[in-house]
Amino acid sequence: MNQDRSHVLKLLTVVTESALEARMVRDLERLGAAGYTITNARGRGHRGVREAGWEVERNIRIEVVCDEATARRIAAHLQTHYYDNYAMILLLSDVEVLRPEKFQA
Amino acid sequence: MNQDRSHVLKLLTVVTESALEARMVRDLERLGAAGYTITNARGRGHRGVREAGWEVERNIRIEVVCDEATARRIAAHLQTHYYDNYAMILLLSDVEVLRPEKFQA
Amino acid sequence: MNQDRSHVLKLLTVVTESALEARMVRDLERLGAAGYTITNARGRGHRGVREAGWEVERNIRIEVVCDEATARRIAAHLQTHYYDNYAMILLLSDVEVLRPEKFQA
Amino acid sequence: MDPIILFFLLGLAAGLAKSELKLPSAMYEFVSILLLLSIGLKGGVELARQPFLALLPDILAALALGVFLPLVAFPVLLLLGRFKRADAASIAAHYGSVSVGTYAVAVAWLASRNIEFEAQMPLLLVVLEIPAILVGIVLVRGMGQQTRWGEVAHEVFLGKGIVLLIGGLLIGWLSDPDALASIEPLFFDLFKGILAVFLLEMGLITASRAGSLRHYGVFLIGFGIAMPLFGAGVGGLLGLALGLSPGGTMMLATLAASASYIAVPAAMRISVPEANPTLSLTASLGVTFPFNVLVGIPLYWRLAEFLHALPGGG
Amino acid sequence: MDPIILFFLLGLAAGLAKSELKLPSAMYEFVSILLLLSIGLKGGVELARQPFLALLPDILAALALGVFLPLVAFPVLLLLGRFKRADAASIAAHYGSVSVGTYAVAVAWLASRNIEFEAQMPLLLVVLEIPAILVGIVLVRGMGQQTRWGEVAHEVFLGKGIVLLIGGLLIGWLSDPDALASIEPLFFDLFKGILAVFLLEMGLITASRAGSLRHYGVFLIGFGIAMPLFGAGVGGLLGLALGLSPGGTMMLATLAASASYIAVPAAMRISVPEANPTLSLTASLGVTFPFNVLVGIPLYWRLAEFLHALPGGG
Amino acid sequence: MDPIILFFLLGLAAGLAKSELKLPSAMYEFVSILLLLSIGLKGGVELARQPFLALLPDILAALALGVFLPLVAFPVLLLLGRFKRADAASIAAHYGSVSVGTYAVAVAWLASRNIEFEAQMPLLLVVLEIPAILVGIVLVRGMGQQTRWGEVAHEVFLGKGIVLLIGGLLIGWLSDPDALASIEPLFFDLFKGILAVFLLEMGLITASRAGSLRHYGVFLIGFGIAMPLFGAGVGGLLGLALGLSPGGTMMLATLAASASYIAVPAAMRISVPEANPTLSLTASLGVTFPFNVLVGIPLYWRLAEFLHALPGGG
Ligand SMILES: Nc1ncnc2c1ncn2[C@@H]1O[C@H](COP(=O)(O)O)[C@@H](O)[C@H]1O
Ligand SMILES: Nc1ncnc2c1ncn2[C@@H]1O[C@H](COP(=O)(O)O)[C@@H](O)[C@H]1O
Ligand SMILES: Nc1ncnc2c1ncn2[C@@H]1O[C@H](COP(=O)(O)O)[C@@H](O)[C@H]1O
Ligand code: NA
Ligand code: NA
Ligand code: NA
Repeated sequence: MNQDRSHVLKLLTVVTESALEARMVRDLERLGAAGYTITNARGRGHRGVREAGWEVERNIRIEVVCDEATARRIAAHLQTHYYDNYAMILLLSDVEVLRPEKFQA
Repeated sequence: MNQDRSHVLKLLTVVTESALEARMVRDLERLGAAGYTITNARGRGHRGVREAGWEVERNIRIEVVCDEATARRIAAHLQTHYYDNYAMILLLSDVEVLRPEKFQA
Repeated sequence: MNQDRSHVLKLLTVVTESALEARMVRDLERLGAAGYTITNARGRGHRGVREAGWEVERNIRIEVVCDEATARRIAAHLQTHYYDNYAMILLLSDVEVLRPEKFQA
Repeated sequence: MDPIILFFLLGLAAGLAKSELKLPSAMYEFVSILLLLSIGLKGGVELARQPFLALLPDILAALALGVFLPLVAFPVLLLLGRFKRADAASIAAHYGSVSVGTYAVAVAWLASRNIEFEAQMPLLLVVLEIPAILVGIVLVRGMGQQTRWGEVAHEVFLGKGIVLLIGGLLIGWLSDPDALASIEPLFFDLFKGILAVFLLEMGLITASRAGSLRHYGVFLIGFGIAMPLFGAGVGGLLGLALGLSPGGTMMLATLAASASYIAVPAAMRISVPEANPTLSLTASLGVTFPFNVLVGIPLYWRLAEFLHALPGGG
Repeated sequence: MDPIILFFLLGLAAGLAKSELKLPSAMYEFVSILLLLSIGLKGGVELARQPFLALLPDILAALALGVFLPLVAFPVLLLLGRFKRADAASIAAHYGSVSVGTYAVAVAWLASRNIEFEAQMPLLLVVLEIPAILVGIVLVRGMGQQTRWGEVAHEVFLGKGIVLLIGGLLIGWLSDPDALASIEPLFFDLFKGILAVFLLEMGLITASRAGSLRHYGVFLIGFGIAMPLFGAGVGGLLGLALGLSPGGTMMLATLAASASYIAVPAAMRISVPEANPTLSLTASLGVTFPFNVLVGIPLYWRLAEFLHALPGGG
Repeated sequence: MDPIILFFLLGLAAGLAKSELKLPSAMYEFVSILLLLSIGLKGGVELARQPFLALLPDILAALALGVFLPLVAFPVLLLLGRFKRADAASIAAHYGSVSVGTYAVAVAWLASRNIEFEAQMPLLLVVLEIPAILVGIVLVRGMGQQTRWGEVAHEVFLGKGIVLLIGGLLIGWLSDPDALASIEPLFFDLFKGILAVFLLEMGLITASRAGSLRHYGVFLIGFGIAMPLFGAGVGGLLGLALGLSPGGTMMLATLAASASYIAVPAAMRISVPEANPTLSLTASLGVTFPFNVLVGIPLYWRLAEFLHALPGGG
């Protein structure tokens, strides 16, 4: 695991409504993500408290590791299609990965 | 989503005892966090193994995205009030966000 | 919480099969991690969809905060022993911590 | 008092007092899945005993009811309530559809009084879930191609609630009655206990809406009480017209009075995302559900009795 | 042997053998919620049958017991055990309060022997949960303003356990007895099965404390056995003085002997955070709970029989 | 039709139609834990009634069966199926072991027809789980030191399924029969209802394998049907040879025909990680489980009847 520049990828983290899970998964696949990881979450933001109690008001937290271009393409797509009407935040950061080829679709 | 410096915020991650959830939420609001995301977790640290089995010994993992000053204010508060007596770790890192105005209280 | 260089540690994130949890915990301890945090997760990668439905095909997401040498040692170990035969990804990033002594084994 | 109502009040009180009580979400899902299956099974068992064709008038009437109610609610919300078009349509859709929780409480209410009702009620419950969703979408989007109807149909017919209700109906229908006896301890004997746990959680959920209730004010409260009363009237008259028994008339009134909080929110979130879900859920969960459970159900029984006592009322 | 004890031993053995067996936490919460509600309901049903005022002496006696026990335990822990003040106070609070799991096992034990006990026991269970918590806090903080009593009261009275117990009591009390019959299959018929699953998990939890037990050594083990014996003696005598039946005497002895592992840890975590929760949980869960379940309960019955056989013992 | 089969079909249909229906994983675990404990308990109760030594021949025969089946399957998979050595061994291990879900469906099938079977079946279920795992490992690794047998033993004997089955057996065996009555409502009366919920989830899981089925093609489908038929033949003959009743013969045939999807995948994942789990799970869950549940079980009953009608067939 050397620090060769090519091993640094982007980690895109999305926190959004559980109701969107199926859609998100479809969109991610279509936009070229090689994989994703989802955990259940709860939280608060501009659209109020979203606690894990019942299905309609729960969040999920999605992580996608990919190259910068893909990350920005996905982020732009989500921003256009969901940002206005759904509880959603998008975070982007750098991560170093082992075997970068695993993260190419 | 350009890389304008102003879009880089801090991600504060807290792992602590589930019993503190209500308090944490209150403190975060008071200290100016615009939102937070919580997931259930288990783990091990200096205070031993905390496995998700039953309520008294479970962890939560809280994420707060905010500007650096707020992050440091929250971190300092948690450190003063909880660090000595509770299982807790605090992590701070950089994240790029879409629409930074979403993360202002 | 000043920005003294010595306060920056590594955050190693592993997403892998739940079936490996007991082993991972043992390996982490042996390899010098002072602690870890685990959450349940689901996802998709090269080994297909792993949804949280039933035990055999579920993921966990492990986070370990430690110094760079330990992180690379753990990553190398996991890569050698598990990467070929198990669903697994490894991510490495920088985090600033409060009280770095908490993260030494 | 009826213990299941007290369970609801316990949840409500605990929530309003900001108690630490919280049911794990898996537990909430477990009890709702069992409830949906039980209601479907019960209905299927009864349906197996009668010719299907005889039910057609009832089914058509339910469809008409599900189209009519949101069309009445929509202009009221738009003009009187001054809601945005999408919000008015979404709330209207919630009230045109039905609440399985309210239905279950009504079933338990009648059962504890040994009042019979028609076997087709669970079928009408399913039928009534759907048309209001489509009406709501059309009210916002028109009939145009803007709407991805395929996705809407998927959301509506393959949502958890509908699949479990219809699945239960079919299983009850197709099963050997003797073989069913062996699954009765879980699905029938435990029904009211499970319903009690469900209502405990519903009380907590209702309490969590108190904040938005304060925020969105009196119109929503007024609408959340007036609309079920109007719906109950229409449903009761329709029951009478269909020749239902007093119990059946009361059930149809209750269905018409109830407002969805599972199927419709999910469908609206996908099909009319610009509608604010807080508005409709606050009305449906924060006002109408407790109103129906605490006040409405006994009232609708009085209504059914009154209608059946009318000259020519059956 | 009694199967529920065997379930506890199964959990214990599986845990000690480091088996993969783990119950999902939602399942643990599900069964504890059902147990708490069942105990409350059962108590409420019985209470509805008697005048409330007649219970005042028992309630006052329970309050006194809950104050007395931690005041005895505290100096022992401080002086003999050489614990820090906060730790001694916290452990004392655990032992002054009660364990619902132990109570449930005692209920099942008496039920399987058809031994009656007084209806007010669940009420005393609730009453006994609380005073020791306040005593524990005062022992560390004094009566000063340092303690945010509002927060403490919130933690104590609105914790999950108390809300469900009191809620169950009230529901049982206020419910129409006929209507209650319909929720009995879940809350009463399944009680011992649910308790068995609960004890399986308790066995696993107890096993997970084996490590800290080795670490904190013999004093905790000694205290974890001596203190319940002392508590049982005091509780048994108090039961006799209150004129309770042998069954009721045994239940009060068991309550006094049991140590909290839900309400008190949660309250201490918030109010006396500097106390090390590992110490108190290791004693209460790792020593006293298994001791009471495996050895104590039959013993306390013998004690009750012995006390009632004394001249003038009722 | 039998409702539990319909529950399986409902899950299958919902999954194939990509419905939103999903059971929370805690719910799946809850029902599997209850099933495993129920099966064990039931067996233990029956076993308590007979001398243990009389069972030795049956136990030895089951061990032999569990060694024999994977040794037959392995060369077929290696040579005909052209699988890699590790994959062939892993699939063979799955088919040499047993499926608790299939067993439970067979129990329910016989119960609804009032057909008796021998009390030792749950014990044979446990015994049959294990040898095939060891055979599978030896087929890949040889008997050498490469394998950490300690870890394998831990995985095999302390896995969730075995602990609960054996634990249940022991509890049923050691418990006072009268005391057991009090946990019957949960573990016995609810058995078929719980099994129905379990099969709903199994249908969803089976449906999720449709994709890999298309991918891995016809050999797996053929093997997934032929192997259970072969296994049932061997198991049936063995049952006859052991002098089992027709019901017992059918149960042994079913056990032999069934393929593991819990214990073996977990053990293989740890011991033979280079084997692709998708292959074995697709065969076992995607083909053999539905085949056995829908077609096999009635067939194996016919087989048992046929064998017992043979001259000298008991
Ligand atoms: N500042 C924040 N920090 C961490 N998580 C946030 C923040 N703001 C929002 N979230 C999460 O994102 C979800 C949607 O946010 P929003 O669209 O602002 O309601 C919330 O329910 C939180 O889980
Ligand atoms: N080095 C570490 N890496 C990741 N998580 C940790 C680490 N140390 C502690 N934690 C988490 O933080 C919780 C509290 O830590 P502690 O206060 O050290 O007991 C633990 O239960 C873990 O979930
Ligand atoms: N590109 C990715 N981004 C985020 N998570 C991933 C990615 N690839 C794989 N994962 C996660 O890692 C697990 C194992 O990956 P794999 O070994 O590729 O099957 C998957 O089930 C996902 O949860
Ligand atoms: Na309606
Ligand atoms: Na006590
Ligand atoms: Na087999």
